[in-house]
Amino acid sequence: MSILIDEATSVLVQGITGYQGQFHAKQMLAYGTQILAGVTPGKGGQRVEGIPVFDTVRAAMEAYPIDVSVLFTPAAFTMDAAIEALEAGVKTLVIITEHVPLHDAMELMAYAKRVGATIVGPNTFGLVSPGKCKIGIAPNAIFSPGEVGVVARSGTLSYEIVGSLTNNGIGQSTVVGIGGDRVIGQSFVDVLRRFEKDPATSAVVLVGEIGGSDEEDAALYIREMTKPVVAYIAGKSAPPGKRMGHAGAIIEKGKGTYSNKTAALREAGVKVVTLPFEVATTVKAELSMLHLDPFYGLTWSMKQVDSIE
Amino acid sequence: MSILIDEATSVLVQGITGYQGQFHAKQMLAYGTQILAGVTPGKGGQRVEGIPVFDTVRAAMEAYPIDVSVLFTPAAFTMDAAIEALEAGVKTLVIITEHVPLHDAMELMAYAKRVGATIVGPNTFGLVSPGKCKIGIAPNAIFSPGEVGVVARSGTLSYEIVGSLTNNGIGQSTVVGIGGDRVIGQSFVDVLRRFEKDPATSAVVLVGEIGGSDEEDAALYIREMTKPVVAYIAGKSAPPGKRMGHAGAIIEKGKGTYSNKTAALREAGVKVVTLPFEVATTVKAELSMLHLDPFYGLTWSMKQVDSIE
Amino acid sequence: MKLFEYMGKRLLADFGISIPQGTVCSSPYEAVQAFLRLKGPAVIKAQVLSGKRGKHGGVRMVDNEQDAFAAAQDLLQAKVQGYPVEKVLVEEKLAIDQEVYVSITVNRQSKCPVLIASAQGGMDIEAVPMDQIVRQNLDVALGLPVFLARDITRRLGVDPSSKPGKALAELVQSVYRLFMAVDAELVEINPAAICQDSVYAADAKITIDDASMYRNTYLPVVDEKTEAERKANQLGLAYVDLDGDIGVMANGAGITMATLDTITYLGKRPANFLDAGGGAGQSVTSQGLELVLAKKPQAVLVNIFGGITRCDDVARAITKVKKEQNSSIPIVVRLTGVNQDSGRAILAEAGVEVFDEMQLAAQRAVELAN
Amino acid sequence: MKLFEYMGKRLLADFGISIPQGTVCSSPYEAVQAFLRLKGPAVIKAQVLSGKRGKHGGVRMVDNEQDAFAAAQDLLQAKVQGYPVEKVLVEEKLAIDQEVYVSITVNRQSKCPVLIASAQGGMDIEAVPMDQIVRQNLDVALGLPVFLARDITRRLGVDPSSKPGKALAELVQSVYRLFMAVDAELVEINPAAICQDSVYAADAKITIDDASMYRNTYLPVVDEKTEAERKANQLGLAYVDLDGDIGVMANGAGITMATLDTITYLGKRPANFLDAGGGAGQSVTSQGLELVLAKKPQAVLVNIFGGITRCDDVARAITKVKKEQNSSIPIVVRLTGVNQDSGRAILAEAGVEVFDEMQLAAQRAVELAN
Repeated sequence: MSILIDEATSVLVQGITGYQGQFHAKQMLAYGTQILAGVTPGKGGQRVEGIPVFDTVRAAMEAYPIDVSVLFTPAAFTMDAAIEALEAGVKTLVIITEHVPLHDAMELMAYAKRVGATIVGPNTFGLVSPGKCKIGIAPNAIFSPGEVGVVARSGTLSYEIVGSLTNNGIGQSTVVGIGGDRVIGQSFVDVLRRFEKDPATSAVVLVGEIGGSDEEDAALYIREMTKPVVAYIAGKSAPPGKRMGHAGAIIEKGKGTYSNKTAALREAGVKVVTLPFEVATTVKAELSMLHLDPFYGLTWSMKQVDSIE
Repeated sequence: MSILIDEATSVLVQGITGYQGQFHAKQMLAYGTQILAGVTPGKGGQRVEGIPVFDTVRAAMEAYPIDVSVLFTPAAFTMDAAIEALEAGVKTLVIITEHVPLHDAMELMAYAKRVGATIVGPNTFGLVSPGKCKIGIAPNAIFSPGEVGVVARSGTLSYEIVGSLTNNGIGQSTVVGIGGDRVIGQSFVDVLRRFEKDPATSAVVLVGEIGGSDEEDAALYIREMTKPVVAYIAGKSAPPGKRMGHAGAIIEKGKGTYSNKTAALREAGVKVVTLPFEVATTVKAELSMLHLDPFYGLTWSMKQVDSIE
Repeated sequence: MKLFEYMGKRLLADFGISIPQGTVCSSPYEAVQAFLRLKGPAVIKAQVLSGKRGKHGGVRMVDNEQDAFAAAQDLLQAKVQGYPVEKVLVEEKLAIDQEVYVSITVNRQSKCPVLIASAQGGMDIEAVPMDQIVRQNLDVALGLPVFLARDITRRLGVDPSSKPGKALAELVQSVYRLFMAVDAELVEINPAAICQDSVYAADAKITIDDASMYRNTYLPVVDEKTEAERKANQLGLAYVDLDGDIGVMANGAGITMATLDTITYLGKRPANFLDAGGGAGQSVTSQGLELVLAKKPQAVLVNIFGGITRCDDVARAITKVKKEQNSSIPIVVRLTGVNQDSGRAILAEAGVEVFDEMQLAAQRAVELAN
Repeated sequence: MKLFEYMGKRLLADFGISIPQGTVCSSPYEAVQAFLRLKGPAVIKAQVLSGKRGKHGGVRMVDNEQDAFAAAQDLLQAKVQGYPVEKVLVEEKLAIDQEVYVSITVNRQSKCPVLIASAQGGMDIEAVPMDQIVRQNLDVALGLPVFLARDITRRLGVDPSSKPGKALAELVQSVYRLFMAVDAELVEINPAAICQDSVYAADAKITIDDASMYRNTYLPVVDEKTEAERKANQLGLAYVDLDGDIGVMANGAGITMATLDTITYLGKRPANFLDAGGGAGQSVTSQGLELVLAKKPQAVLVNIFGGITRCDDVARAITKVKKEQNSSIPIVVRLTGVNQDSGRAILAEAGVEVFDEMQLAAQRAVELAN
């Protein structure tokens, strides 16, 4: 198993005729993702990599059953495209687009909550259930199937860490990029809850960043988790008060700092490592502890019953 | 039993310190309604007819359990007062206020739907479960407890008909004024559904008006109903295209006409009478038919199971 | 409140919708000046609030100075469906490729704004078959997003990626913004005229919710009421002029209509209709009754079921008017409810017939009117 | 984008919020004229984007012409927290009864606007105890209704039925409208000054979401970037000037930060930070590298994990810059991902050290910087 997406997930690509849309549709197909349709207004009837393109999400939904729509739309039109997908009944959106206006993101999340939809992103690399389905822009080669869930804010850093897990023989159940923006659909906690419930996930890697309080919130939830969590927080040596590339990385007072985040996580029993390449060895140690425990599977599934919402 | 309100219903009066609010709070208390609190911004700490007044609905809710709030607020502030009540967690609102802007009503109904609240009105005389609870501005004396449900658009005409039912020895389970405005919370159909499910209601009187299509919608639902319905539609002789006092009575093409409404109702098996004072005799005839039927209670309760949503 | 076409078009223009070049004129001379400024064929349109103006000769095509003068003069002396024409709109004649119908109004059932549109514009929307009408409920929390405007455009048979399609989608969004901004009951553009790459509002019908006027104070005020209706409105009452025999005053729209129904059933026709609403006091009630009497009906039926309204107030108002006017028109009163005993006593003393039951009072009024 | 106080106040005034009478001035002479127009004591405030201006001498009280000139001259030559003062705002000195703090910003956790207010205004909001801070999440579908504005006013200890209470409740609603209208990240009024029956925005901090600037074109543009940051921005890259030894270029904010962390861990300090983002082509990459080199660091570490970015493009960009600049600054490259083999071949041919693992590359860069 895995979380959010698997081999049965059928995918729509919004903005499929754009440069990014085309390129990544091809990459996703190569990974084995079931892309059934694409949408670009005014380009209905075309094909991209053999995928039929529709003018509207509704038209695509009438032709194909769609589980997830992934958006490669221009920032200014992304809210509209997302609302269109939700209105048409898509229940999960993965918004790759960066620079989506903050107010659009707020309105979108409020609307998604109303209709009970799940949004990953915006400004995310997407998510991957290795060997089953990849949605987004992560490089195909770095993933391997396994028992470690990965949840991360930023893209390239996640590739680094996932690549190093794979190179160390540690496979992943699902890798989720929650996105680098201030207002995002799935928080660390949302994804951790899913990993906690997922029988195929034994341990979790959390890749955080300075800024915001999402890591602190995660620490609170992790106290209740039964599965081990290993974390790396980027930005220990970032200068205070400067913007570091994307908006999520503004250093804030109190909660946003490196020391606050790592302290909160450590208090929650998380193994916090100092450098990215320490993640793989630490996870390896955690996993070997788990698998030495003769009651591991049993204990875990008993505990799990309590932790399911 | 009864619908929407009964002897256990606890009531809040918004706008209690105004002329109408004070007068009708007194009348409702005299009827036996459990008015626990009132709200007028800036008048917190006062008492009206012994009822404690609060500045905010939240403060009132913290002091008392409130089931229903009835609004005697100025039209321009009614949406705000209604949203305040919904936000504070009141689940049923009765909006007496007339001249509430149409767009306010639309926004309010959209919000009420989101939070799962019930709104009666605006521009209603309220509702009465005789002998148990009266909410609104109907005269106390005209009601008597019984088995006939009444649902009506306009106030005085309903008093006329209810008074004539009472004078003819026919009591009422609940009398509901849905309100004369174009956008209202409870439609005829909404109230008819409740009467259909209410074991204490044997027959229903529907008092309609020309304009709109609420009576036609009701006719569609009545086809599924097991209980007899008697209807009077006001406005047979109203001149076309003129406004008759309140906005709900604009004569519209097709559906809004007297002949269309009465035809639709008759096709659905409704006994449609021509003049208001014919309602009581027709209801009497229907009730005596019901009670002569030896299988009445049985048949009805068997049918009811199917009709519950 | 309905707005005249020229007022509606100004609002449309404020919200970014293209309108034909034109001038509103009150005299034939102004109309000629306006025509000459257009430098081409023009349309002169009577500014009246009723619909179906075209079918009633309210729209004229002109292509020279003389015709413009004559058409304007003619229209400004005419009545269209009973309404006198006080202004005409002199507009450029558009070179129209296609006419569509676009409107937003309130869907009472769904409790939300509804867009109604059709590729068959310019004609009576009620005559268009239902399957050729686009109906789209709108969510006030969501507005009218671009994708929906494009979809509506597509359903109207216009490619939303074409230039006129983009213009039409923008018009649809602007109509929604206007509808929301001015508390409209109706914004109707019939036709929206597609002219090459642009879309123009070639006509405009806008109705504003009267209950919202307190917060739309910047809008022009259009008064379409008769003198009596206006007086009644100032009193907070609703009055409608009819052309029958018996004047009717009651409290509540429903019961007033039921009273008309009863009179009609009994073979007479109502002369007018005064809804005194709930809670009218003595002074307002007597002024209302004066309005009803002013029509010189053969009899007057006052039907009061007192709830908020107090019966003694009503009785005092009636006797006061009867005394002051010393009119020979018989007044029959049905009076029941709060303070009914003292009210009936007051009327009995003044020699006014009073009944408990509505149908009896109606029968008596009909008898007296014969 | 942060707005200067005087710009923020203009926006507040556009949304109906009272602001003190005042003039923004670029010279001491203008400041004196502005002072004289006020006909009373004035406050002269340095217009800078940093906070805590008061504590750093950026605010002066003056009550005569000479002091006004001196204060303005002094401020216009000063730097406040490193920012040169280009303008001062000369304002009437308010007779303040109470200072409150009012702001709206974005609640990341709840994904909605949040109002933060305190009866203790005028000071550093971070120093106010949590139990004296009013926090209210706002529902974008609902806005900030009157009852909520009144409630917030009450929670600030001001009677919402009093005149200043009504003014404060209106201010709160106006702040929300402004926040929504201009795509703000932050609208902060500290203090909102209660002066008898009115409430004035005595200061204004407004930050606009950069991603929304395409639709807020009517707003003034404030550029708070250094020359290098501006150049990087024009290239679509993010650059931050630091003051260490090793220049860093990587693709992605997270990995760039991780690269800094690694260098710091290994005992060196980063000289700057260039986030080349995803998908930068050869030309942009080479211009980015030039920015990193311009700081003359002891070594440069380029850390590329190619996903959208193609390794051969990066390699070509590096060799091009190396050839053109003929610089002696050693460049160490970590290159992995799409087209890594051809990329590494290109670098090897040009004599650039290239690694597969990030930590090895970082170690080598640290060695070379010694």
